[in-house]
Amino acid sequence: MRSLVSDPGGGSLAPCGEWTIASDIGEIDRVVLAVTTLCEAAGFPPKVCRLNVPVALTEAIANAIERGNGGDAARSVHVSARIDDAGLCVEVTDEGTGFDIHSARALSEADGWVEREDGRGVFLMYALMDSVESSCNAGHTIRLVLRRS
Amino acid sequence: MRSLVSDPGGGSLAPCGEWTIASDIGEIDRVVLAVTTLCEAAGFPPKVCRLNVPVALTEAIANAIERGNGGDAARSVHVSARIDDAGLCVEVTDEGTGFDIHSARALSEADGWVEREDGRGVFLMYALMDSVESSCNAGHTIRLVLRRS
Amino acid sequence: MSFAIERDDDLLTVAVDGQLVVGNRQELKQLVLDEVEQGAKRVLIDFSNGGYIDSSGLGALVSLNKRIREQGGELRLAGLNEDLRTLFELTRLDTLFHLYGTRSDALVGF
Amino acid sequence: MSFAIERDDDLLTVAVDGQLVVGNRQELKQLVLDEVEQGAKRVLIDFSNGGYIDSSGLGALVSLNKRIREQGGELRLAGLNEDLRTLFELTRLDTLFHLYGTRSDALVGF
Ligand SMILES: Nc1ncnc2c1ncn2[C@@H]1O[C@H](COP(=O)(O)OP(=O)(O)O)[C@@H](O)[C@H]1O
Ligand SMILES: Nc1ncnc2c1ncn2[C@@H]1O[C@H](COP(=O)(O)OP(=O)(O)O)[C@@H](O)[C@H]1O
Repeated sequence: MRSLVSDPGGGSLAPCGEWTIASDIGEIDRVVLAVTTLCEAAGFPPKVCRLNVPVALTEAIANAIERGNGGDAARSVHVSARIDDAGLCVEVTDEGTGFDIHSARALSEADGWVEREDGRGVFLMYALMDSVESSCNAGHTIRLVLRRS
Repeated sequence: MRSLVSDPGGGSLAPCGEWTIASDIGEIDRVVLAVTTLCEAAGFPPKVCRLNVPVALTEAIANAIERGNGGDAARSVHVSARIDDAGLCVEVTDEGTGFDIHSARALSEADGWVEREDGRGVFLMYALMDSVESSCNAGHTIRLVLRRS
Repeated sequence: MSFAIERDDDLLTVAVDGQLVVGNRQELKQLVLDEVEQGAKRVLIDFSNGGYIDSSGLGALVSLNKRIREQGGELRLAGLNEDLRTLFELTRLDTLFHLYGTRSDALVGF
Repeated sequence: MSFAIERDDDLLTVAVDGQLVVGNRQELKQLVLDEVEQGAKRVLIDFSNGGYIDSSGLGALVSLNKRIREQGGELRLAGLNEDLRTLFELTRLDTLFHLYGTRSDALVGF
């Protein structure tokens, strides 16, 4: 269960969740279900919860596992979801080096795209979401952990 | 206000928050207050909420701003906090290239450390937290946004 | 997420229960291709209990369609709800597949 | 987060209200050094209404201590609660500063 707290910092707290999964296709569904449930609880329209969110997120995680991490189970995928007044923002991070998302989107403009078995994932993310952004990470993180006891 | 939802995905949801701030010392307090309030709500001991968490987090964010980002206000610092059954985990990410945290911690072993004006931040993080880790980021992130309307 | 199959002479009917996605599309492909190898020519996939389909699921249908045609057979899809129709329209797969309303609609002239 | 100052001849008393941290330690330093320049020799900083102190705040106290001594004065700290004492012990600053219980304790023999 989540705890109910008000935000003393001026509006930054929001329903959210984070998951780190191994690069295993079987792990996708539970994360997708969790994010979809967050969206339902936050009052997103039913069609969005049934179609847009689960499909776009499945695409992003599947690509992270298969493309970004090359299916290497030792590499992990991190998903963070956050809902605020503006909407849902989900980030899917893999351990890869990124790719040219604009070319991937433009696959749909090539002859024969409709008959292809693959090449619809990025296209669908754009079609189902309001914004899709791809970036390579850099920087430094310090992680502080405090145990409860 | 946070929403109250149960976790359909099997235990990964937890009270959490994320903040992205400019490299401005004046931004530190509100994030520290928000995280401290999360810890209070989650039942951490009073001394930990009054001392360990705010001081260690202030150090981490101040270093991210002044050292990692060199005080460049155009660069941002990202803070994410998450509390689960095991405890609190906070990550502070700057846009820098990292540093040798073990040497920074060992400053306290040098002669004259007590009389120095600086060089106590990393030491205090280790003294006040159960675990401190520094890592350089790599990888690729895809961000999906869905507006509410 | 499961598939229920019925076989009647050269007609194979598969009812999809739940999502058709990257995690189970291989299972569907294998199951249908096995039946095709054993003589199924008319393949009807019924989505009336189906959930969402992702790009891998759509890809599996495209691939099955091709393989079944190569064997001289035909694939028909039925029972797609409005969500799924949206997905087929977005990806223009409604130009590749004829989408039938109900299972019995799909059987007319099959 | 604020500082209240009282000046009585060469005695400066500063009451810290709230945290002493990277965001306000410069203000405290400036305020005290201005008074020292104007003749304050005995400086008493009272933390009885203080919150936490970070490494920058501790550094500001170390630096003030040095500057005040250089001017022939003395810095005393009073009213540190148990949290703050922990901090001074962890950083061994309890060897550099004498920590007084109350403000009046600090005034004895000052
Ligand atoms: N996370 C990722 N990391 C690296 N490359 C990716 C990633 N996601 C997508 N791609 C690239 O974009 C291409 C198109 O992706 P997509 O539209 O999902 O189609 P598919 O995965 O079916 O080929 C992929 O073939 C791959 O080259
Ligand atoms: N986020 C960071 N990025 C780069 N360098 C850092 C970072 N945090 C700390 N450092 C390095 O570690 C040293 C020690 O840090 P710290 O113990 O906080 O003392 P101070 O910041 O007071 O010098 C800093 O001087 C700096 O060189």
